[in-house]
Amino acid sequence: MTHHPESDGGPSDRAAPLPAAPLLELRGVSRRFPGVLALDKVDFQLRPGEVHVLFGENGAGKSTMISMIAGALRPSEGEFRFRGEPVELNSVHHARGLGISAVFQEFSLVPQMTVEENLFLGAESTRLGLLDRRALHDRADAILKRLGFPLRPRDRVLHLTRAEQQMVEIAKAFRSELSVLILDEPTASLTERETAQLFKLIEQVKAQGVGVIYITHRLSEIRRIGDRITVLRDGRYVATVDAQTTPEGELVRLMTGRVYDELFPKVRFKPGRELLSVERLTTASGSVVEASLSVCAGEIVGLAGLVGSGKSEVARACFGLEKIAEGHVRLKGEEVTGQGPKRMLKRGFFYVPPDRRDEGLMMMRPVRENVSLPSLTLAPFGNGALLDRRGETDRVRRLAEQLNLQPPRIERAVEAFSGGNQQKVLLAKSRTRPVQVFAFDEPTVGVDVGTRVAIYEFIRDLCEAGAGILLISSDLPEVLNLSNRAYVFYRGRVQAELAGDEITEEKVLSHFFERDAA
Amino acid sequence: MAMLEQPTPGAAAPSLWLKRLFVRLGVLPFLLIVAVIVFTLMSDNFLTGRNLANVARQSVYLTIVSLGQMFALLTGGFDLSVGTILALTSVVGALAMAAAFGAMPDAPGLAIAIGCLAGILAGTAIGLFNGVGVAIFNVSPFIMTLGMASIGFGIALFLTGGVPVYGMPQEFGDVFGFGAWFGIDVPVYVAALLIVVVYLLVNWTPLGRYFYAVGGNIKAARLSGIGTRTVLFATYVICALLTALGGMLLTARLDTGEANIGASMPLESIAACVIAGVSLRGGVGRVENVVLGALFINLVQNGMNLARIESYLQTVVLGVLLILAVVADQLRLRYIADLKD
Amino acid sequence: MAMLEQPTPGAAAPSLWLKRLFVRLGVLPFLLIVAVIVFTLMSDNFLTGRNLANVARQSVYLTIVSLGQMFALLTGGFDLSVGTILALTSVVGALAMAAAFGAMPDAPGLAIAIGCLAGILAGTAIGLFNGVGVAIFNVSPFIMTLGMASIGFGIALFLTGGVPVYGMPQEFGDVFGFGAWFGIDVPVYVAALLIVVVYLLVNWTPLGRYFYAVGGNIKAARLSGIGTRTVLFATYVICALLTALGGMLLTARLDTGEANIGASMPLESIAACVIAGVSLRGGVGRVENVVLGALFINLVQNGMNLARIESYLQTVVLGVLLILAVVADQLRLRYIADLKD
Amino acid sequence: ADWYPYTVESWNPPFDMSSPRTTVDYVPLKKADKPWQLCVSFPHMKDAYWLAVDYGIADEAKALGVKMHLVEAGGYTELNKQISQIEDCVANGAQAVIIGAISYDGLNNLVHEIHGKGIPVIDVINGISSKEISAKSLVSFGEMGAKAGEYVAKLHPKGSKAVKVAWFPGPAGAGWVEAGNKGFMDAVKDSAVQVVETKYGDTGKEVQSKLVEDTLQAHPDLDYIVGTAVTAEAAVPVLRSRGLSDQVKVVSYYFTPGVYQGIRRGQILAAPTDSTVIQGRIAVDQAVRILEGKDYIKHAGPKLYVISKDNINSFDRAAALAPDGFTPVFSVGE
Ligand SMILES: Nc1ncnc2c1ncn2[C@@H]1O[C@H](COP(=O)(O)OP(=O)(O)OP(=O)(O)O)[C@@H](O)[C@H]1O
Ligand SMILES: Nc1ncnc2c1ncn2[C@@H]1O[C@H](COP(=O)(O)OP(=O)(O)OP(=O)(O)O)[C@@H](O)[C@H]1O
Ligand SMILES: [Mg+2]
Ligand SMILES: [Mg+2]
Repeated sequence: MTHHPESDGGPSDRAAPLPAAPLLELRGVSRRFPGVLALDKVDFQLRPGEVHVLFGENGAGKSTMISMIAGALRPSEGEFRFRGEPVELNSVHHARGLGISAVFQEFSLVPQMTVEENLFLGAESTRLGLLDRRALHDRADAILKRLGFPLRPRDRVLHLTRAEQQMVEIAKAFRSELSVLILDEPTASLTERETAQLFKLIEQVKAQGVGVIYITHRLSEIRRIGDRITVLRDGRYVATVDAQTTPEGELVRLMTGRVYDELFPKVRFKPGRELLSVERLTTASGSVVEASLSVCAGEIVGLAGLVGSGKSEVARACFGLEKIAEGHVRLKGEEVTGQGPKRMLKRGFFYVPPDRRDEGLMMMRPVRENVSLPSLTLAPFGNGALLDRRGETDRVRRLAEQLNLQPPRIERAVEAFSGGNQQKVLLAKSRTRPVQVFAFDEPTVGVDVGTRVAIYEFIRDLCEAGAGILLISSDLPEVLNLSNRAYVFYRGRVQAELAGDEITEEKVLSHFFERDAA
Repeated sequence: MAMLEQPTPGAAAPSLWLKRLFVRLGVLPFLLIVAVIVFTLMSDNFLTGRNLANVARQSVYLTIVSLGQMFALLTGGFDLSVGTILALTSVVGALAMAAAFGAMPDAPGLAIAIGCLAGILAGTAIGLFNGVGVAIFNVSPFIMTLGMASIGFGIALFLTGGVPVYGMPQEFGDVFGFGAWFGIDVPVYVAALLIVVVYLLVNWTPLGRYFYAVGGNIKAARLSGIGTRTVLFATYVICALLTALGGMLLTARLDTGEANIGASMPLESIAACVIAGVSLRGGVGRVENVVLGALFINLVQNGMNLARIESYLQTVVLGVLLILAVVADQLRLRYIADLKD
Repeated sequence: MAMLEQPTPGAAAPSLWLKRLFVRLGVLPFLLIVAVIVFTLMSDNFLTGRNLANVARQSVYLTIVSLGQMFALLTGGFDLSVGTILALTSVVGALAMAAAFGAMPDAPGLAIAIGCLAGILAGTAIGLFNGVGVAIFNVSPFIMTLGMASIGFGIALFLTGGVPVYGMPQEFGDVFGFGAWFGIDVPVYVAALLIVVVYLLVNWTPLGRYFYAVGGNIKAARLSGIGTRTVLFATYVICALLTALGGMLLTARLDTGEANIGASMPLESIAACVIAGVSLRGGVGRVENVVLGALFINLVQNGMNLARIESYLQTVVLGVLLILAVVADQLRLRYIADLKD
Repeated sequence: ADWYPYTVESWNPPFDMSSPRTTVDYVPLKKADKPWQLCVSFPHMKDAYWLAVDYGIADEAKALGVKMHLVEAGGYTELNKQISQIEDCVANGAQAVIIGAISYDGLNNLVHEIHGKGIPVIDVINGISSKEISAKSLVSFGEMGAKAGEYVAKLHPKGSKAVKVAWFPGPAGAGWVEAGNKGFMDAVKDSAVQVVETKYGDTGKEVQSKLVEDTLQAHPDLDYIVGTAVTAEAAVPVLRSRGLSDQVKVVSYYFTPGVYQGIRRGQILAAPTDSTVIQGRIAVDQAVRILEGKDYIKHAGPKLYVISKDNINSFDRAAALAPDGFTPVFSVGE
């Protein structure tokens, strides 16, 4: 990783108010992973009743830091103080005992278990040593009601979408008496409505004097709920600043050491012939109903909607991942309804899934193999019969540079990279073969600002190079700023189609809920 | 399985209703019924009280071992040493019992107690090693248990020189091997008891859930504050303990300590679990189905013997049935999906 | 394994250098060296060209089967039917060859060709069924291959009644069983050839990658446009084909068709793969290590025989070594991470 | 051609291998009065030895006109399964049970139960320690081992030049193996025979062949390989390939078609036979006699004799081996 000589002042605390004694304090905490110094002598203070945002690039060490606070990781060196007392947080169980509970970036859910079982995993209430099932069920209901999440306690987690799983993970953190609440990118795959709910909850616990550590890459959120921000870079402490007063540009500079003029690049759309056309499509599972949409060359088409609105499913159905009950999918005018991924790729359609762990990457394999996987029969990766290992390595290296993979080690197993960098690997896969139509489902889940810019530019270049792009995102600004046409989904139906200047927050949101009112 | 506990209301067509039942109960009950019908038609002696008692008793040993095996599978492992555990338990138990009996011929009860204790300890010891290897040194369960199987078998041979151990008090076999109350054999009572205990442990205690959690997603389990090493360790100890109990029952049945029993147990017990829907990837499985699985295998073997199916054909048929059972279970998974909407 | 292909330059302390070698080569080469030293000290006859040739040849059969087994493991499955495939290949091959030879005693070459073809087809047929079961009906590989093992064995016994099949042309054994060029046995050449072929297939063809992909993350593989069913199907056919080839070589060695061979092959071949670092969860494993793994197991057995270690003790020692090998490999995984930068 | 009268030994008092023997000509019944239902249980039906027993039993059952059903446990590690199978047989209405036991003591309880039901149990080939056996048709495998041992010992009596022998009894722990082992060891105790190696191993040919190879490596100056029929068969090609066929002689301690072929070709020196087929026949005859309350020999077993190339062409092959092309018969009269 590159080191930046200019230092940004020590732990100068520019946020004056509430001199309350820190609830939690880290002093010179370091954490070394085999080969990496993930966290380097970091100081950190959390006051009761504040939302303290952790901000930093992918791989900066945020998750590592909170994992240690949550007792999931042991520090290599350094001291923890809880309510002034030095503590050894030597297990999650122990941390829980102190009221420290966390929403982990990569979730702590057991797919085969039900929502209810997951909620109380490790803290089951018992009577005479036996599980008190009724109590557990009632408490589960209570929590879900309180949080207002539309989850059925007895569904199995593996049947839930990533968004729904995120809600379970959040509910899990709220189950017990809280003193410190840690949220590691909780909104990564949530939409407006759930996010709003979550923030209400955060306000509540704040009021009860709970200290909240909040990790996000979304600047807008920092404004909405942050009190103070601690910036990390390359595992080092950079600064702690006030959330309300510090301008975004300043934050980004602190985080990256560089200056970005624009988060969202200007895209020069020049819509050409229709590449993808979907006609009255209905999936067998009913997650999409009579949806029609089209994507032309040289444009970015946004898909917005609530969780479960089917915006993913429509793309999945096109790509042959969902069973289609009725309707047509045409690619460059040819009927391709119900064809599988293999044929779709051949025809130049590429779908980038939202959940990199579940559907995207082989976690235990090297970056190189993951990236080249879709195109092993094509140059430069091979000649159809044999592989070209050198060609492969060179091309993957180049893609890694383009997307600024950190650390740039393409032979390392994917699981050893931070979330955002895993996302880059996932995107790189789509650049290994000629593609006319891309469908990006949540392309910037858990990606830092710098990388976001990179990804947006990546998408822009594709578009301006004449590709048609379907951008499915729960992050509304993304859709607003990047697409020249947008469809809003509601209960599996296309609720509205907006173009150009019509694509404004009010208009889109209005279609999000409309029928609720009715 | 989302719907198992809460069937969605609404006009359920009989076929749908059957589907539901199928989904809730799994394929085994149906297969069992079919098997019973078929064999009853093929042999008059099959559906007789004493033959069913027969089957029940014959199933005891595989059932108990399969219950143990289930724990290993739930956590995403195996136990290939169950065969050796049976053998070692049998040999050590018999040696100790015979010795004790020889020392005090007038206290058979005490001798039996000592023998059983010794045997069960010996068997469980193997489980301890397995547990340490898997939980502490994270050796792959396959190799760990395979290695211990080899080691334990060597020891059993050492102790006996390969010849059966006899000299246990007659009462041991009379009670635990062939005893019966109200026409039901003692081993069956023991098995029933163990089944209940395991059922409670798995479904009604936190520890029980932790087996599923560790098998389902060990990282998540750790992040949820579960002592995964402890759970893994417990897994193999419990598996060995159950198997050892089965081993003593078997010894009572054989009336001798044998180093050469149980060779086919590892695969048979895993098979019993898998056709019962226990996933080899961990995290999925139900006690009651495992019992049915073991029962099914024994029932089929018994039925084929009574139907006088010649033994080469029997191996073929058994293979076919194993596969069919799982194919049928695939259908079930489809239906589950259907019933979700 | 990150660094395997691209050692980072820089001043490497000797210990570090050794570590790196350790990481690059894995633990097996070291274990092999140790084993060789120990056994050389224990027996004068061990480190003789004659005996090493002997070991090489004995290893051939397990090596070939392990290569096949590796494919199954890479995709996250098993093949428990390799033993049966050996037996069936041997029996069918021998029967066909004997028949052909009987029909035309003056064309042994043709008889051999026919026999080998028949045997290999029979063996591969089992693989076809496995493939269909696993790929099309997604039956768990464990049950599918276990079931086929049972079925195939029944058939093999049915064909022979367990009696060896005699009457193959002398030349068959003389060439493929005991023939030698330049002091190296023919089976070794065949094995070497197969190793090279498999190495190329796995490391230098798209299909090779697809095995890792399917085992690594089958959903991701599917989204990347890989025909996962085809790959799974290919897996079990290739495994069976390799095993069948091994089976014919073994038949040549034994000079008879035998239904009673290969019983220990399934577990032994999986063990060979696992100590070679192949993951039972799929997606991880390297051809060259598997070869070493098979070699190691045979070398140890041969060494212990030469060192006149008593049979009972041998089982114990083998078990211990298996476990140690894997424990040692755990160390390696730590080092790998260290060497990352 | 009838197989009887056949000279067998009879032990009195019965069921004790050490009691005095008398030689009698065994003559079976011509026909059974009723088509009795016999159940036969084997350890396995995977080799030529048990195939011969099967032949004897099936052929005699046909001759006597009784029903026979045969079950096999699948191997010497399957004692539990054998018990289940016999229970199933009885549940299925067997009127007499003929058992080739997996374990010497492990079936006693079962025998007790069956005996209690008034069903006669005949012990064939392997031996059962229970006193409630109705009849035995067997010779101990110990004596087979002994015969093989004596044969070698006679060639190399005490005082003559010492010879190195490698001994391959079979799978460790199996009853017949341990018996054979004891018999062999005792037989060669005071002679010039020096047993340099005892190698247990499964009777799969590939296993035995490996053991033989390694033993040859360990003892380049080996004189004899003595062991199971499988060992002998496996040794032949190995020795040929190493050009040791003349130096190292092969002896098996029981008799199979492979051994027969080997002896004829001079590749195997000798092997004792226990007239396997006859034991099967006698067992059936005993069963029927007991069921019909006729008097019978409680404990009979053919006289052991060693077959070498001297008598290989003269001896009664049909008494030792199943005819070529005989395939297992699992039931008769159904
Ligand atoms: N298990 C691990 N093994 C090796 N390195 C690791 C491991 N976990 C994290 N790292 C490294 O530690 C550094 C910090 O990772 P961490 O996940 O804390 O970053 P992050 O700030 O959470 O990034 P993101 O915003 O993408 O989640 C990264 O360089 C990462 O590669
Ligand atoms: N693997 C699955 N099993 C069962 N149901 C699923 C699965 N995946 C998606 N669904 C259901 O399909 C519907 C749409 O899924 P999804 O939530 O991805 O839609 P979406 O509009 O893409 O939402 P988002 O993309 O924000 O998660 C949801 O109701 C979800 O519960
Ligand atoms: Mg993170
Ligand atoms: Mg989605």
